[in-house]
Amino acid sequence: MTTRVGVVTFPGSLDDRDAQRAVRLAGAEPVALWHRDKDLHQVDAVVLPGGFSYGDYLRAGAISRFSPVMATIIEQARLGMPVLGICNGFQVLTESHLLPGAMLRNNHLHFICRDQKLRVENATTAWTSDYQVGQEISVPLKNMDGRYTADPRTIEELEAEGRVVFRYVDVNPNGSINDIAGITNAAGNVVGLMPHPEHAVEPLVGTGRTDGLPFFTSVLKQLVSS
Amino acid sequence: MARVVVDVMLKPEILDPQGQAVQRALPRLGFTGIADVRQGKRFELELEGPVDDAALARIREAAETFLANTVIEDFTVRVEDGQ
Amino acid sequence: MARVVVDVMLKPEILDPQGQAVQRALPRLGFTGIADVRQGKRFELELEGPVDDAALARIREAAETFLANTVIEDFTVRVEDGQ
Amino acid sequence: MSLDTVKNAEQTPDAGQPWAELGLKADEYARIREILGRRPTGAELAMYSVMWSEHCSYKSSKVHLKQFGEKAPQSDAMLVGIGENAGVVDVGQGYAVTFKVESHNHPSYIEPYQGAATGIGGIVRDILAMGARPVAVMDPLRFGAADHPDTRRVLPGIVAGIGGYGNCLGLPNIGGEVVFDSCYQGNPLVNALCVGVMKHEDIHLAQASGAGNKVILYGARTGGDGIGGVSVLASETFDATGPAKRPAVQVGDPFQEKLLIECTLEVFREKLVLGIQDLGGAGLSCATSELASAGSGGMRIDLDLVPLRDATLSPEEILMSESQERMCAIVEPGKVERFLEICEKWDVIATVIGEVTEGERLEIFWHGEQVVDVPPRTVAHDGPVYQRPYARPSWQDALQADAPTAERLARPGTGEELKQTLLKVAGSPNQASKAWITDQYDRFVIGNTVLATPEDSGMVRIDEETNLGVSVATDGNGRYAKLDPYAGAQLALAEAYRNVAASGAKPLAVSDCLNFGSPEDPDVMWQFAEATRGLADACLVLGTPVTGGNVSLYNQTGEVAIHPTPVVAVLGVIDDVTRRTPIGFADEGHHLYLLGDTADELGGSAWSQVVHDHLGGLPPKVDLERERLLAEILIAASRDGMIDAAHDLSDGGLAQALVESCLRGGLGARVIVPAELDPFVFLFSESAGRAVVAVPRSEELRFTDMCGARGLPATRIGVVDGDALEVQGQFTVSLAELTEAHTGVIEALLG
Ligand SMILES: Nc1ncnc2c1ncn2[C@@H]1O[C@H](COP(=O)(O)OP(=O)(O)O)[C@@H](O)[C@H]1O
Ligand SMILES: [Mg+2]
Repeated sequence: MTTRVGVVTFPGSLDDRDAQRAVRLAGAEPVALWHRDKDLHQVDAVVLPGGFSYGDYLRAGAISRFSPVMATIIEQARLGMPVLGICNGFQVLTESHLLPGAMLRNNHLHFICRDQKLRVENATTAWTSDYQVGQEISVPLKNMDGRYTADPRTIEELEAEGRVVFRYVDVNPNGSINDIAGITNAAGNVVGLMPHPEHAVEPLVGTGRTDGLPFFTSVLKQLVSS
Repeated sequence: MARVVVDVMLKPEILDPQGQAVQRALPRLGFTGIADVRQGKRFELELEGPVDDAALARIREAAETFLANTVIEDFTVRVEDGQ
Repeated sequence: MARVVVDVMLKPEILDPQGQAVQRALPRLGFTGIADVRQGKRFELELEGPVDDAALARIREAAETFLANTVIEDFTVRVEDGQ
Repeated sequence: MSLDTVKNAEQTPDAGQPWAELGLKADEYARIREILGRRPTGAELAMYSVMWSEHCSYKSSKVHLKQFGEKAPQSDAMLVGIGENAGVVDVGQGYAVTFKVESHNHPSYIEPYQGAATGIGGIVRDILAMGARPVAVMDPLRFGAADHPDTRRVLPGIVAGIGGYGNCLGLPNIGGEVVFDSCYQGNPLVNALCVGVMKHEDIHLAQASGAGNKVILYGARTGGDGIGGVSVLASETFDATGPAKRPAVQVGDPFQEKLLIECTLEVFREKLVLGIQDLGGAGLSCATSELASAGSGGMRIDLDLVPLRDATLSPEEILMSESQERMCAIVEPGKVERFLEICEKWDVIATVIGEVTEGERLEIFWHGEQVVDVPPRTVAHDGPVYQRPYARPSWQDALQADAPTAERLARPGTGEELKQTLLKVAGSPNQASKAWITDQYDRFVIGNTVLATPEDSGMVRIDEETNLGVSVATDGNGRYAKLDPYAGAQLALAEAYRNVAASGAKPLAVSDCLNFGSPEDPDVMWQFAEATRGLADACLVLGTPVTGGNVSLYNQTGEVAIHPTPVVAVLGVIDDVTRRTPIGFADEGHHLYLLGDTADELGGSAWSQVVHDHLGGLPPKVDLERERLLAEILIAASRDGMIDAAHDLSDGGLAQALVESCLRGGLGARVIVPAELDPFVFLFSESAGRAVVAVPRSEELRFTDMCGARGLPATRIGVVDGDALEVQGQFTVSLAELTEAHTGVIEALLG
């Protein structure tokens, strides 16, 4: 049986088709999920894609967080279903409190699109087991509100529990606390990050690297073995 | 130190996509009875000196030329009391 | 119709790059004597019904759960007078 | 004020009307009365005035633009030609591509962010209206002097607006231009290009036919945006001193546009649409009159049904409103319900506002009374046509005589001087890296971007299975065009054509945006006539038809016009994008070849501007047959894997090309000046029809044989090597020094 990975489309999602392509290239079956539909259609895992859901109006992710599909995803995530939030998806995850903290406007106040180097800090999550701790990867980054922040206690907790999954290397592109690029929940099934691994899955397009593919193969392995 | 607040709102005839998005979302979240929402900016300025007429005039000028884009926005300047 | 204003500002301990950018620009434009600038959001809500305690309580809830992200932001709700 | 109905107009023939304020001339107003056999109603006057404005009617440019049709080269690729929202080109495998470049100059000066943002929004709807999915955007930009205080206001706003809108739509920005020149001080140019892809059978046209079919307006509500904007903004010189006529600014809502795109593509997929038109300049006036005019029957519209954002709008204002993010579709009655359902799914407001009628009139009603009753063609297509007088400017000879010869402008003589010149040019705002700007644009979204900034062309994959792709480049050099508008337009085309070919794609078609001063000035009109003639002649030789474009006139402050600035976009096709050629030198040991001939051609050059602030002489010679041969060689070499990198030579000459290719690939080069050339001319001449390529040693023989057999000069000038650019016997400059000079320049000025 093939593994089914759902990719949610909110109004204004942009990288949903890219996420579907990445899922397919990793060998799983991408399933399109619609924001108004509570039903997850028997998917084994969910990707919340990048983009500007609801135009990022109010705050990035603030409006989509209340969509019907999110109610089910929040429920399932608490029960252990792997959920990956990329960029806007990460913002949705913090807004829905599946992940702690919040995202602020980049400290330079501009949208930034660049090839970003990251260090893998945690290779035990559902989405990172195909990486090695300490491994450096490069994936595209593109956002306006990517500066991760949280209160000092939360940061301490994240650091102490090894829940910072990725850190920016060489350049901190937005002023994120502790160079944090991505984090996980305590159970390790929910991961959010600002850079876009789904844009680094083919040698031809984007930055011409495939450093992002292990995200999608990781979850596949985890689901097959569980 | 004294605080002056500059509120900047889109002119009424100008489209406010953000306010509209909020307005459309509210009923979905169960908040009804809200006929219109406009979203603007609020600047809190802490002055070094006293908030006298001269200071307010300068802030009004800053609002006019810089904080607000008067092609599409209106602004109001007021001294925050009780802070 | 009655208007309720919700002001949303970043918590004081959170770095506010927008406010800082404004603050840095002001002296360049000749506006001195401003020690600090914070930039936030202002929402103007037009209510269909009267602004009674129940309505205000609902708006406070909407602000708490939706208009502000209380992880990073504080808000105040007030009835706009004289409109 | 009471409603000015058709009946009222008949009964009060002598009522005074503000035709002059609306930008109409006395004879134009008389002509409207003649067409209608009575005075127009207020609503009719609004429609005619806006549709007969320069912006919508092309009244000054029409007679010259005709050449693009008359001289159009024979091309099997053209599926839809000039006249529709955008031209459509066959790129094989059943795919069709549509692309167009348009201007949003004046609005962007008044309100940089919103002006530029809505410029992107408008061109994207044009492409969408053809039936295509928009897949990429580009933004050719011109600003005043880089160090002028107003550039600090205008540039960041424009860039943020283009990024803010395009990023939110999810369209990769794959290229564009940034040019600084004080001639654009009060008239920045914001041109925007969009490319869309569809299958042949998906092509849609703007026409309304079949009596009883419904007219559906969908998208944003109509507000008071930009009322009079088209006629006031585009028809008259912008007066920098007074905001007297400053109209309401159009504000964009990219989120709404994203929904509009998805919703429109879905109604196309279900074949629910007979005809479609986007609402851009002139809003409903334009959409209804153009749809009706291109169709078979008439049209009846009930304006009361138009969803409004501002309930106080008058019928005239509703007709003229330029509220963004709206479209108008013609739908059979039986399909209306499904159409509305899909709109609801995407949270898009959709309303039936009228229907196609048997008659031949466009009839519009308000509160049950008829306010418009016109033959639609007279509004949409029978606008005035001017034969504006033109004459070669009296100063043209003196300008051309002022050539940048070695006697008149000091040239670098020593190696050290050459090195300093190279660093100065590479670090000048026009030649410096544009990363600070382009990094504010998403170039990755959709996941099909094969090449983007700072490559020679933007390239996107359009089929994931077959790797079919398209490539687009835009170019325009106002300095060349000022020296010789005929040659300048041809050089713009040649450069864009060369850029597309350098990346490995075969150039197929052209779109252009002609940015000029006031057509009422015979000097400017001559520039316009020469540029169009040059472009049409060159398209004929290169076999690339003009498929559409845009004219922007009145780009001047007072008496002073901008440089004539024809911006030319070339679209090419590549069968297999894995064969693309990037600009970067990425492999040590590859030999560098200079293709083409180098002469002492420095008129209008980057060097003359940067070092001497000089503009005079003649631009580089145009040799279109050579351009064609060069392109053929570049395409063949890419297809057969003979070259690993290619960069066309343009502003800044070989020196600049080497700097860019070294920095892009992260490797240096050792270069030898050919014996017959002066080192300065070798490095800085801007002779056209040239490119530098990196050839793997294993391919060298095959490559030089091919060039030899086809008669293209190919001179071995060096090798990719090390971490410095060395011009033997002259100077060595490290990549670190080059990076230092070439990057950070724009942010230092504006950041
Ligand atoms: N405004 C812009 N938006 C996007 N890309 C741009 C913009 N300006 C320049 N670029 C890109 O930067 C690169 C260098 O530009 P330019 O030197 O004008 O190229 P060329 O000389 O090959 O025409 C090109 O890839 C171009 O597409
Ligand atoms: Mg080029």
